[in-house]
Amino acid sequence: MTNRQPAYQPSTTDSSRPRLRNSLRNSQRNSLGNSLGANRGRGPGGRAASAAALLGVLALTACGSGSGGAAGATAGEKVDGGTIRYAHLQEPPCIYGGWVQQAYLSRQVLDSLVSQTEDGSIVPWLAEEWSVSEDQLTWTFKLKEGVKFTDGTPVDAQAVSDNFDYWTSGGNGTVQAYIQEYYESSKAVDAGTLEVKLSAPYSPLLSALSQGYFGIQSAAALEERTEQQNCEAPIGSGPFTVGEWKRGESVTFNQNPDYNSAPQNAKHQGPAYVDSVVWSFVQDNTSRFGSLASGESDAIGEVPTVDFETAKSQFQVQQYITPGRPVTLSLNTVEGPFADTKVRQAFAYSADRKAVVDSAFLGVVPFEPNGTVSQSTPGYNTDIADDYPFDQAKANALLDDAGWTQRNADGVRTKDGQELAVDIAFGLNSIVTTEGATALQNLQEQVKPVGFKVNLVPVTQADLFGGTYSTPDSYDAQLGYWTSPTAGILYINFRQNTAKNPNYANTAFYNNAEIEDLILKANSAASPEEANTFYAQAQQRLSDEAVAVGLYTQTSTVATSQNLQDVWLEASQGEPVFHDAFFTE
Amino acid sequence: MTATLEHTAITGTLRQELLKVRNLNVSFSTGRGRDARLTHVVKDVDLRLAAGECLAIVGESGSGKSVTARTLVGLPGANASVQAERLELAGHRIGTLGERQWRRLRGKDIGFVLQDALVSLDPLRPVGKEIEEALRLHGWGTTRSRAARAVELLASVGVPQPELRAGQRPDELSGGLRQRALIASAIALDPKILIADEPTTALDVTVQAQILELLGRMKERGTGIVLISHDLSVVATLADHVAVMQGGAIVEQGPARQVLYHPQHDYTRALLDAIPSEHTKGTPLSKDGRARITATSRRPRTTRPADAPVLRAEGLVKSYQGHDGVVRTVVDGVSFELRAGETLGIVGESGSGKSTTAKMALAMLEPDAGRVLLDGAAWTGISTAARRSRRRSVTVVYQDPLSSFDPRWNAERILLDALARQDYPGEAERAAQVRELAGQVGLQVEHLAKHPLQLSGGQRQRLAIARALAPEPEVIVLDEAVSALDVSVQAQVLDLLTDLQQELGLSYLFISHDLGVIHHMSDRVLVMKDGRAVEQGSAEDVFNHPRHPYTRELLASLPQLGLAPGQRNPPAAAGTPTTEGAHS
Amino acid sequence: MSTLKHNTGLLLQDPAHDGGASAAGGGTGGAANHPGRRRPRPNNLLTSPGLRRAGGRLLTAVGVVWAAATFTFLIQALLPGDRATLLLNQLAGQVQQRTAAELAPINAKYGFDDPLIAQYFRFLGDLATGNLGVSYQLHKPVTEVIGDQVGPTIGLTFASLLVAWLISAVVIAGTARRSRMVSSVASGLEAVAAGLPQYWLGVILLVVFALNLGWFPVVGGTGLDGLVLPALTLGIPLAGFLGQVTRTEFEKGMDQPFALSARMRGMGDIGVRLRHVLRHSVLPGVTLSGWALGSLFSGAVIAESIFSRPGLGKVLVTAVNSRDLPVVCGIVILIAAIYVLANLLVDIAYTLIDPRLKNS
Amino acid sequence: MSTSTLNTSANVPAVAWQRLREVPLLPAVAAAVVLFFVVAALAPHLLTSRDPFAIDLPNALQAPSLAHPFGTDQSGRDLYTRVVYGTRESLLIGLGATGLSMAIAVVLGVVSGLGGKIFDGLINRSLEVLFAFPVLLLAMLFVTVYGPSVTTQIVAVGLGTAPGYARMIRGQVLAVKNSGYVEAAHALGHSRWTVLRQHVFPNAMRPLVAVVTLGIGQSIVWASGLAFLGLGVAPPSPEWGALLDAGRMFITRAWWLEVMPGLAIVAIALAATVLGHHLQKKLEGARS
Repeated sequence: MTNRQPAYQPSTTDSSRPRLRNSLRNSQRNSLGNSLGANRGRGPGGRAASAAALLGVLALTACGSGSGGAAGATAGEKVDGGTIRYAHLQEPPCIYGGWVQQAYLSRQVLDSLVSQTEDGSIVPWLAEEWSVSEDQLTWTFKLKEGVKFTDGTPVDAQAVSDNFDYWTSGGNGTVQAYIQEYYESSKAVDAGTLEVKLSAPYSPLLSALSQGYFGIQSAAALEERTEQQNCEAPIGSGPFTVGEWKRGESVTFNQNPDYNSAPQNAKHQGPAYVDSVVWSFVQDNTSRFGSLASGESDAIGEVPTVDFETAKSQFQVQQYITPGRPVTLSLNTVEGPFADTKVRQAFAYSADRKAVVDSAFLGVVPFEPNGTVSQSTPGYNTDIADDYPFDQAKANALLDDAGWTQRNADGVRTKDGQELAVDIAFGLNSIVTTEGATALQNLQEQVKPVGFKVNLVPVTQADLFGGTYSTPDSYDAQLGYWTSPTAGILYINFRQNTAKNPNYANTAFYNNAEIEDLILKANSAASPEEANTFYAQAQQRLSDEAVAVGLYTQTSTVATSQNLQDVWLEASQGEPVFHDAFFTE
Repeated sequence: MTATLEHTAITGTLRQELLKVRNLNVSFSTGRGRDARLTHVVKDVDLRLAAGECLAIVGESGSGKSVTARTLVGLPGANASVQAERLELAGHRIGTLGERQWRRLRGKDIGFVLQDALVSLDPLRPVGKEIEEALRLHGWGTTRSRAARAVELLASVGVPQPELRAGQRPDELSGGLRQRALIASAIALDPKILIADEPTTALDVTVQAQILELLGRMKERGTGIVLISHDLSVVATLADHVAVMQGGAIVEQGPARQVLYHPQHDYTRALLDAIPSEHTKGTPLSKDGRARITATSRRPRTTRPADAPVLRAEGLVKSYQGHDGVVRTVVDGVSFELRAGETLGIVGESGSGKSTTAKMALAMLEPDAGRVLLDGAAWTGISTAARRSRRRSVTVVYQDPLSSFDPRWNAERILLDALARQDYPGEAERAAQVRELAGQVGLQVEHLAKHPLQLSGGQRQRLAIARALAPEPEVIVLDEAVSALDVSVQAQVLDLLTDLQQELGLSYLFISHDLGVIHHMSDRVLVMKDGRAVEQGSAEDVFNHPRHPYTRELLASLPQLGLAPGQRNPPAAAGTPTTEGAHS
Repeated sequence: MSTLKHNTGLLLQDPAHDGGASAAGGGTGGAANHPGRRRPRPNNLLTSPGLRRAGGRLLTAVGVVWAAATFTFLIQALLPGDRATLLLNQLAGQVQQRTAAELAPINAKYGFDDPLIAQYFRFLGDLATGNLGVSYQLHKPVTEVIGDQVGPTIGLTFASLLVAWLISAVVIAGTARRSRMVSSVASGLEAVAAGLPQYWLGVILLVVFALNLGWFPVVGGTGLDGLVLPALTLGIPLAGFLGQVTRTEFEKGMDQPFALSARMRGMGDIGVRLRHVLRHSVLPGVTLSGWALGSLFSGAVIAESIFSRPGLGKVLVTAVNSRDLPVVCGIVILIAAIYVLANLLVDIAYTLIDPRLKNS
Repeated sequence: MSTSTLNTSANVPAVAWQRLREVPLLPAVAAAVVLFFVVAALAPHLLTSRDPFAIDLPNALQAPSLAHPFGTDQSGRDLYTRVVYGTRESLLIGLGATGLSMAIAVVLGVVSGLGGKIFDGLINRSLEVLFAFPVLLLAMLFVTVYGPSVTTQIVAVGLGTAPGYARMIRGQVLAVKNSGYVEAAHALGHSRWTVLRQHVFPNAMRPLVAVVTLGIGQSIVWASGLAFLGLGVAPPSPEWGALLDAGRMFITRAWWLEVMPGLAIVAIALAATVLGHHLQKKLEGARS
């Protein structure tokens, strides 16, 4: 089928290019919603949108040839049709929803208004062009013409407007977390023109809209069908439609033969090359990789670290490093030994964290020295990497300074009879993977020589999410992460926690007015560069205070067999895209 | 040997020889490696049998009679090695048969009937199916014709309503019927030889008589029967030839009349003499030395008029509600008196309520109606605490002594436990008394250290008696106390009981199904049937002048060795006493 | 000859039974001569004892289910942490405290604010009307959640039981009371099988037979070829257990006179083993099966997780971890019901295998 | 053979050897295995000189060799040492769970067996309910409430396995209560309490020795099953279930991480079973 999609044409309205501003105003509380999903088994939770330029999609292919995707093929004849058997880690309760696992699935059936490219720029998708008013409160989107939902209704401005209303009236909690406080109204100016009114300027709007949570569904379907139907088989205008969902086993996506609305950064326009995708859920790492090795699957997500080397030598592997807060230890700055800055700094010095991580993840997942922002986030402060090298002498000096001068029989430092013992709480198998747990065990051993005694406290999912380990008296350090498209995540994690305006996301319980001020300055900065300067300063201050100790980044990977080409990870959340994929012979 | 040859000479010419065994030896290997041992259990056995005859192999437990019988069908057991000069059965040389050939022979040419049909027929299947199986295994008929044949066979062995019975399982049939069904399955293909291993042992005496009659009819029809039994009186009614086995060898063999009435071998004589009956009353059954019994009581004996009852039961009634909600009256209005120094025998078949009566006499069970008086004072209907101090006056010996001993205790501990503490305050005194008791019942000091399991059946029963004696009782209830014992051991135990009674002035409530034993032991007899005392009186009266028809039936069913008393040596003249003979 | 009366069989402990329990040559000719004051018992199941038994069984079943539900309710209600916080954090994947304003709507929606006793009675009331509630996580009626997933689990459970029985029956019938060598090797294998941790066995089976040898699919799915390894994973350890209890009984059976009787009417050793003794030896195994069914049902989670099978086990673990009370309760009640049902089946199997038990 | 000739000092080893030869091979091996693990539990340092927690990152994931008989794990820790040191917790779980289970079972079983109709009925009903909770399910619910630790594993597995034992003990108590020797003791006029103390308790509890042995192995297997579901003892504890759970992901790359701890579990469970059966046979042999 040939491409019936009209080529993208520049719009004649003003501000045809989006103006990107990574600013978050202090009034914009909760502007960066988080989407970490509950996640048993292998743990990475949801990932929020990235409006960043620094997306780390690394393509790793067989024999190191090419850069993945189509180029990586040892090439063969392209075959039309076929069924892609893809094995995924986790099965969400619904296809569409606010959890990243749902975005993975809904990305296959829903189109969004805009798409984000690997370099962080925003390109047209359902919206051909857009503009924002001078006061940044009114956004106007021009929609592609001739696009239909798979139930036959047109994708017009009214339908998109209805979607906005649906999201903000409780249809999607994560969407609400992103835009609820800014969204005022939307209306169809005409069939092809949508106007969205905000109550305050919100520059990350476009990158937010590029995420799977913001997929546009058929307004008629939303209206007429039951909640359960919309949960299990949402109707969009995407490259696939939901076929059968065998719970606990697989979802079948069938090709949408009339597809004409691929994003501009897609590799082709028109319907998907394959007939269908059988998206199965294989939680066991060994089995998932085994299914690829045995040919039962054509592609798998979340390549197990132990099999990563094998995968790279035999299959096409792509890895995506999520922006936002990396997996990091938040140190309890109000109670226990870590209330003392010197002890926190000593702790950061006392372990060879890179070795700890490289060993636990077999070198697959990058070490992240920065405890507050990950390396793929715009505004990442690269200087911080060298702030706390492995230096036991410094650690010892700092601890002596802090008064932890005695040692008991086990070599643990003491002060006034108190042991230098710290409890690290971590949600094993929910937040932290087995590899992460190994990293913690390595860390535990590494900090022993300087006199730290680390107690690892694995927390069950019920305890964890039930809030048992969320108060200052319940842990000395807590392992967690928070994916987000910008360094604005700092605002969420380090805004002061006051009685009047509590911020329970501040898991270090760290209140510092100066740092908060830096973050606020960044949020209201005029340009991304300016914002990033302030963010960098804030990161430096937080690093100096050793509020959090960085360990590793969250990643998302996909491995495809050699005869399946052009599977790619989209840039907002790292979801695999099968629209362009085809088999070769 | 001479007897055997004579026997051959008479029968060999007249009838078809079905069985020729010469020099049969069977041994079992046990243990492994260096511990491997060879146990020789059948030694140089010669046997012959002609059609229409019955050969009885008689012996006590462990004599090798069952192994001999099983060897004849090629199933001596695991790890057995069989050697014989000659082994011929129904015209087949069976010494060299392979398993397949054996299978063709078994059931077709040789039938085999085991002891208890309740467990010798598959308890989970209808008896008809078992009979059909015998037919099927030898390719007889079709499914339908086999079913019909099974019914015919049941009818032929005297099972009433054979169609109904064929569909019932062994547990749904009475003991007699299922034994008949078992026989039917063994003779389904009309084998030339029927080997019956203790075919009547588990049966009541009236039923036993019927089964023996059935076997007799088969013999008349020309079937050769090998009858294995421990019971000489059973053998007497059926056997033409008798072989007496002891320790794996045949000690005496010959025509039945000769062996039973003119036994040559000491062992045979001892066996015969050991059988309690009317004639043995008042005489010792065994030739063992008398036990050394001295009254060592520390308590003054209750003095009472000579014929005053020690134990008196008045109108005892006991009923049980079964699982199906139906109430069964097990004991119905039984009264009796047990006088000092006498033995009251209670006799009856299984289910007659005699053991329940014994339990009430022991006050282990409260009667629903009626009462028991001990020395004129209430013994039932009082509190457990009130009874406890008088418990020592009435003790008990059970049929199965093993289960009545705590498996963790040795003999000494068992006896110590039974001693009245207040009578023997010191440890040394108690130990001495235990040895005294052991001596009284004929146990050696070294037996005291042993656990019941390590004792022989007779020793166990002696231990049980010693335990019953320990509290210095006035009454001992003996509930089938000798039923499980071999006849020679039974003889010793009965003698011991008699001696003890004489020396210690004990009163016995003696319960048994065995009329001979009851006759031998009892001064007075109570006959029970279906929970009722149908007849009561002196042993003399009851046995010689039975009034109740049931008593007469019982006595008529009893296989009697002494059918022709004159032909048997009177016990008093039973050869010279020797030290040989039965050991427990 | 005494007239025939219905026999109580061996299993009644009838004190009227003369001569003590063991009748080694004593005067016990079975129980045929029991006093005859007894009405013949009809064998119809629908008569009052049968009805009473069925009624009692039903009551027990309801009791078991009620107790299981109550227990589950309590255990879930008493879990540490606040349930509303849990739901919110789970939706967001965060570990933090929540503000009262955030919690209020959740508490209102699920009635977490009501007194526990009120929640309990509401829960029981719903239960009585067959309403198991709606899953907190799946937003779907629990009956539907269970209905979707119960099929593969039941299939796996029964396949495992079947595998276990086949293996143990074949091994037992083939090896019991054979030479010392054979039977000790076989019973050694049984002990090994019984001691095998299921998950460990499963992983090894997966790696060897699916990944390395490629005989079976790595991702099992619900197909028949995907059922083999999971069923073996659960079935082999169970076969070890069954083997251990069955072997003892089988050896006892081989020593029974009826086995000798059968040999003596011309039956071969194999025939005796299969036609007579096996049936006698399965009763304890059948009892074990009733228990095993419940155990397999919950053990299915292990096989499901290793072999990536759909099924209730996975749902259960997820629900327990996320405190999806309605789903947990639903599954617990289902397992309790299956246990009750399994025991009913066991009882029926009992009387089929050993008709003597019908009367006791 | 006369013993006096053998009773010379020169023949003592011969006699000992003779004795030893009489011990059946399988139970002897099983006893040796159990002994090994008991030593490992009580004094692990006797069996290995390494530290079970000491990481050695450059030597991670080494295959079994002379230096590391079981290989090393992803942090370079010696797996053999970890298995040895893990014995204590695993055995503790096995013993604790079985002990707890037995304690509950003995109380319930004895009360049920002796307590008359009402108690018996009540306890039987409650057992019926407990039976409806398979061990794994009960343990799962329990660990979810109280969090994963050695204690919760003990309690969870103990509770889960108790009803089976309780029923067995009840049967045992009833059997002994109705036995000939108890009747005989009553007939001798002993008081109820004396009979209970002298006969019922000791005899009813006698077979438990074997059952306990069997139970320990099974408890360890159950507990490690919980670890598999992520409900086990926390890392870096070398508890066997935890080792298995951690090793699972390496199965294709470092099989020893999964196989070796698994073999340890199988070994102890098997040894316990063999010993249990041996004891059972001996006890039964002593009875009949």
